[in-house]
Amino acid sequence: MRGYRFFASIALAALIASLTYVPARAAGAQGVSAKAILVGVQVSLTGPASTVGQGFKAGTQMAVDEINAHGGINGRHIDVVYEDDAGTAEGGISAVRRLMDQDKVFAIFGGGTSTSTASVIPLIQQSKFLYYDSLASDPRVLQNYSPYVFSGMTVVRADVAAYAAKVLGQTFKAHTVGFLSSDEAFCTTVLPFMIPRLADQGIRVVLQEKFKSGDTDFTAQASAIKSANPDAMYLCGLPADGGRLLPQLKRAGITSKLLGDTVFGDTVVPKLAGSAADGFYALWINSEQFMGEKTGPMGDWKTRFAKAFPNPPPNTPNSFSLAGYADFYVFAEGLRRAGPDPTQDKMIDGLEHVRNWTAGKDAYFTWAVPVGLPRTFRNGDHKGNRECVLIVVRNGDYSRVENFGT
Amino acid sequence: MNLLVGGIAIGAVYALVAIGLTLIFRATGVVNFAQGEMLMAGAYAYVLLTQSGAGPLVQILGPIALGAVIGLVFFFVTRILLRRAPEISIVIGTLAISILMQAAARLKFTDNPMRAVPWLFGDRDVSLGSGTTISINSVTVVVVTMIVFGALYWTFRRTTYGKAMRAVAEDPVRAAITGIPVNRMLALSWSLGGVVAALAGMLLAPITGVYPAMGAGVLFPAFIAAAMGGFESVFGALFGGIILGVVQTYAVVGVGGVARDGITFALLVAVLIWRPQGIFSTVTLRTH
Amino acid sequence: MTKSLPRFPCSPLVYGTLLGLAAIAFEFTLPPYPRFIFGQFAVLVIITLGVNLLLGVAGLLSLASPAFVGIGANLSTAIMLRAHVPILVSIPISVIAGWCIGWVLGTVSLRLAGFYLAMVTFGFLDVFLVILNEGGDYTGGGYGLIVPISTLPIIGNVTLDVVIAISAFTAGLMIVLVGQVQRSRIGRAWLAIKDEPIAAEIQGIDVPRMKTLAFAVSSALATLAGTYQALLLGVTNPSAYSLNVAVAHLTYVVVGGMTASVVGPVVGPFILFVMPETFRAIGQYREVFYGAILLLVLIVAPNGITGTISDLMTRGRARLGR
Amino acid sequence: MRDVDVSFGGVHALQRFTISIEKGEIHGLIGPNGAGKTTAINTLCGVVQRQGGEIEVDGRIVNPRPRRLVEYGIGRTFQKPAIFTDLSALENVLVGAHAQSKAGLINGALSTPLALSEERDHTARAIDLLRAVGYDRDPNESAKRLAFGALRQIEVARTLMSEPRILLLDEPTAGLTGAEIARLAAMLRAVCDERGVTILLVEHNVPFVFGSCNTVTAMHEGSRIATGTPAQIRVNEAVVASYLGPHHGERAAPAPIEPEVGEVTRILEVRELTSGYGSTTIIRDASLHVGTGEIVALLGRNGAGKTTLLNTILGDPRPRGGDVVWNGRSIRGLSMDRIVAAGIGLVPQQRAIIARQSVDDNLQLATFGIRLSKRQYAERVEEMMTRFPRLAERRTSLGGSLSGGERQMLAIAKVLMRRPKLLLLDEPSIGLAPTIVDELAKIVATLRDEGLPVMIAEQNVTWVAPIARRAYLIDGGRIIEEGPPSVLAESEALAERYLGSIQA
Repeated sequence: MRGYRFFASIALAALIASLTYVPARAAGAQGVSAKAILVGVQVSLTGPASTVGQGFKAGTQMAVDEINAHGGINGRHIDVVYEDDAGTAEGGISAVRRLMDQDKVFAIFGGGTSTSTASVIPLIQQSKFLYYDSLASDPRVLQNYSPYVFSGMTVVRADVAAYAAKVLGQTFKAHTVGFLSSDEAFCTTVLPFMIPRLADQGIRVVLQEKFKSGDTDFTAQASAIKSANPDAMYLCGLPADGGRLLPQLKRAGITSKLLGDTVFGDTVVPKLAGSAADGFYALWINSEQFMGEKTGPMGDWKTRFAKAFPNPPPNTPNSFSLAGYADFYVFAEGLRRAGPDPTQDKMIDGLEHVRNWTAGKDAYFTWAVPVGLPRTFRNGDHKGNRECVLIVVRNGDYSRVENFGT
Repeated sequence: MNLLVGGIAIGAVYALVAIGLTLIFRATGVVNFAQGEMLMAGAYAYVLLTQSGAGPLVQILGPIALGAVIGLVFFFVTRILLRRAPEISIVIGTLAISILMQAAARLKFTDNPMRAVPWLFGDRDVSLGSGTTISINSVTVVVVTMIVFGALYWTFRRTTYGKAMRAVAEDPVRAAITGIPVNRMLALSWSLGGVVAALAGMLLAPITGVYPAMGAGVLFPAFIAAAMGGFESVFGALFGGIILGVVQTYAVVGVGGVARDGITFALLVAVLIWRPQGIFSTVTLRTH
Repeated sequence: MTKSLPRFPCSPLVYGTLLGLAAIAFEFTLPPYPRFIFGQFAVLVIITLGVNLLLGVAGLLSLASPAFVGIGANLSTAIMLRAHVPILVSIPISVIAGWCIGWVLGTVSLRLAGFYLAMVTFGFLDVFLVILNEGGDYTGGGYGLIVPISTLPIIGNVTLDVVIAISAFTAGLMIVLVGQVQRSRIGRAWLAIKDEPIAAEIQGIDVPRMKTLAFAVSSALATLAGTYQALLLGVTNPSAYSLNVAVAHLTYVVVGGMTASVVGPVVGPFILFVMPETFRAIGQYREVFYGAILLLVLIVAPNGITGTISDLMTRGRARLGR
Repeated sequence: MRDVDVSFGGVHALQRFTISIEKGEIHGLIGPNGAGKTTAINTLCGVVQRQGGEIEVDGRIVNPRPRRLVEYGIGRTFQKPAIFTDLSALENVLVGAHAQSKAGLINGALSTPLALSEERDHTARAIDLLRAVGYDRDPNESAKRLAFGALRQIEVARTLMSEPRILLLDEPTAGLTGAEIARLAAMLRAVCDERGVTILLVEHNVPFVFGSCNTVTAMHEGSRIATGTPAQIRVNEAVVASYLGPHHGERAAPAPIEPEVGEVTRILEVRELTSGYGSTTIIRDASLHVGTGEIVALLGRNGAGKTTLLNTILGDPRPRGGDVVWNGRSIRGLSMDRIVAAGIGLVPQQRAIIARQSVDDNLQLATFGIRLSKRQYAERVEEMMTRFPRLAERRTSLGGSLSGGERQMLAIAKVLMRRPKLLLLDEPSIGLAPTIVDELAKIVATLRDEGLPVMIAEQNVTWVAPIARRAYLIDGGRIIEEGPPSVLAESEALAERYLGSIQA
């Protein structure tokens, strides 16, 4: 019977092969050789989040090349392997398993989206494998604490909520606030944290409107906001949503002050919304200065980036390149502190002694451009960055709001 | 008030895509799952032309020409290459092309939406009295959709080519016996569908921005609008699109933004089960 | 191209278990990462068997297969989390639920044909994804649920290798059982409905009941695969059940060959999932690779790989005048 | 069936149709094309809804639904054999036993003893049946590429598998060769005698019906005109008239319009043409020609291949062998619209006009691709209106709303709009009242006098014979006789061809 002869032959081959299998012995700390350390990077190179991944990879590679150009760490050269997770859950898990089991990297430097990062955390905790997440702001990354998981540039939802509440209360001096957020997970998780913080300041939430990410028509939500007429609005969604939302709100004649989530802190919003974005506030966590600025460290960084990548991938450098660059230095600092023959535990201990640290301002990585916000890790608290920067759109792009009491 | 206009505007875009679907289905019997990607191609052509500073006429005619060419490519694939394949394989063929087009666009332009300036009039708004303003683009969308519908209605009623296409749609064998070159008519139907899709792309671009998955989002509501016309009547597709746009907008107010898809699906099942041959079409459903 | 029912020395259950055990043996020859890929491949084979049964055998085009995978994954995980029961309880419940929902969706298929059915199932998937995102803590909001570590009576707690073994065993068993069904009286009835519905009805085949049965079986298989996928991935994120996944399932069936043989549903996922996974160079161009190979197969070999092979063999045999 | 009425949108397919079939007999049902034979079978099976009358099986009044036919013990075959191409021959037949077997999903999957035993004896029975119907190939061979004859055998075997008490056959001899027909007749006789199955045989091949049936019913235009033994029906006046045309023989033919034409130059020549559909060959080595200014008749009973021959000339289906020469140039393989543009106009049996557009639109579409000035176009339309006055009144109404006669006129007008150099008519007289048929004859004759050669494929001999200059007789896809129409029409050979020889 043709069908079964096909499978019988496979079964036979399998039985013979299984007798010859000898598991390979892992030699010394995985991923460490005499002259090099292999670091794995999980990143979303394909799928809807490809811009995030491409930008992050460029920034990370820039930092790696700079470190290797200056003699690497503790005499070892840094090798990097990138595994694409396509921005999905199963993609993330496959990428992480490939890094751990096949590429046999020393540790993982994570640049996936919220979806692909949150889904690998249970696997990381089970495998007790060092995972330094730079971008994903999902609460479940650090929810049940594990010594193996660190969170770099990104500010967790609770801190974003606290920060936003402070801006709404003290800067905008609003008494009534409205929410307009998409169905994305990172939006639905920030509101529950923010409402108590607003209540502490005696601010009433008068409106909670929702929309589906990718919607094109907000006339309904705009009219609801107009009738509720809150003093200020907190907006959350993907950058593209922001670009579509702002013109329609402006057209509906909404006068309340608008504050956007950290994800809205992206050049796409002013570019897409055009003049309607003027006066729109958002939170920025990627670096001291906003990307748009030409002077200071940001200016140097951009020229270096241009030199390093004559023809960069489309839409880069972007905010995710900054994150990749700054956080890889923090990761490298952890590696350096792990000493001449590094193990994951030594690196964890090293990272947990990093206090208020920014590459370029420290003693060792003097050549780095100090663009990142300072990172601090402690045993039991692996949230590297709590600070946000308030930015506002002035004639076409964001810029930092200077005199703002943190 | 502007709720209604907003609803009509987005409904008009659904209608345009639905008209494209109907044009192609009734002549060729193929449901084009890649109609959204045709729309996306038209939108990208429009944005690139506006950015490259081409004259206003080229900005409009360029995407339309591209739409016509893409329509012919689809005709070539489904009619010549997939000649022997059963109907299901042709439907899956259009799905395959839609993946290819989306993936290619993502590689070239990534997913960051590009900004598109509305036709000719730029970003100005129009006040409708009582203080509410709507974007000039919404007006253009509705006006252009009406013009397209009028033009199609006139061609199919008056011109010989229009009548010939209707004859092929009714029965390719009878049309052939009458002396009508069937393949040329099918190619014309496909490229006309491409043109309408490109037009819809140009009109949707300023509303949503231009990104690879922009077409897919509009495809499902357009299916429903076309189903209301039984995939036979262009008028049914137009009217179906407008109704859907308005109902969705008010549903969002009533029930909340996210229920939009649930409602759209409920409408689809209602239409298909209750009147498979569509509410407006007089002809019984072409048996598959 | 199907043969008459082969004379079995023993019940197909024995054959199925044999093939399943062989699959497990094969699993342990693989280093960790390829073993994980093999696990995912086994899950995909079960799904493709179901989709091929619906599309290749009963001739019904549905885009709802990922929804049932999602139902399997989320329901079994939710039951385990809520009722603290091991997988031996949660998986059967989910599969029965999948069967019933499949039956209901099947009744819709009675009134619709061809692409209309594809559109309604497309809508069903859309609504399922909305429910998943809005499910609050029943479905873990936008992220899905984290699958708890479950235990089995003899084997102890269910590690990754155990899950892969179970998936591989079930895949082997299902290949045989589905193959049997497709060659049995029920299978012939489905093929009859696909080719000449009126003639089939006149032979006394209850066409509506057969169609809903095809939907139910296909959905149950997808749901079962969903429960395994949840255990395999450890999380039930909605991104694993999107429309692209539905198109991927169709691609496996079309490339494998829409015939009643069981070789197609194994060959399809192997070429389209395992091969791209092994040579990573594709990376960015994975989606383009999918679209291109699907279109190529549709044009060059309309009835897929197994279909073309069996055609070549019959033509060859005819020429030999056997 | 008693007083059954069936109508489709104005067309009365069956009018108070009554037929009673005795147990254990082979009952033939004959009648010219369009008499409603197939509709009768479809109504009996519930595939078509009837508007009146009742159906009684074994004394029980029933309202048959296709799915419950098996309960009444009724099985049927189709005009085009309905074969499940994904299954092998044996499996096709096994499907016939679906209603009798019970092995469900679980039994099937696990091949339980119940399933296996059922399969074993069904398979045995199926193989016997295949042998009985004369199927001699490998039963496990896929049914996809088998010849027409084999498909017919499989279908009959499958129907017999469900052990019906009544077997309905819908034109089983269509597409079969002489030898296959003989074997079919023997098999039917055996099935009826040995297995006691009552058979209703609907068939065009009248000689075959007379040869193998106990009683025969003849019907015409939806109602029964005669029932009796084959011998009685063979000579029954009404039956012969329904086939050969009203008052055959002694009808005073209008003055034979015999134009004195010099040597005829051949405008269309068909040389050893072979053609067919799918795996079956219908036309075998047919040769004929049409000269300028002459009317040629192509006579033959239904199913003899007339329509296939005309369609092959038009290019759909493509000819497989031989050649079609138009004005000395081969047009074999050209696409249909190119052949139409070359000047060959066909008025097909039905499907001639665009139903959902007006008469004017139909005429306009007919001139597609021809450069005509406004004046020339208006001239031609006027010409059609004078030639077909009935159309003039209905210019704006939709094609679908026209009567049978008006549709035929419009169809011919459409072809004439293109100024064809040859007019082909495919059984134009079907469903037309005799007065209109005469009008049609006059129109065709005037066209011929204006120099337009016409070939008429027709079963109804009487109106064609007087105006045709030459005639061919086609049977079984072959041209078997050629000569002056009057000689052919009178000769017994023609009646014999149609109705078979008169048994002693």
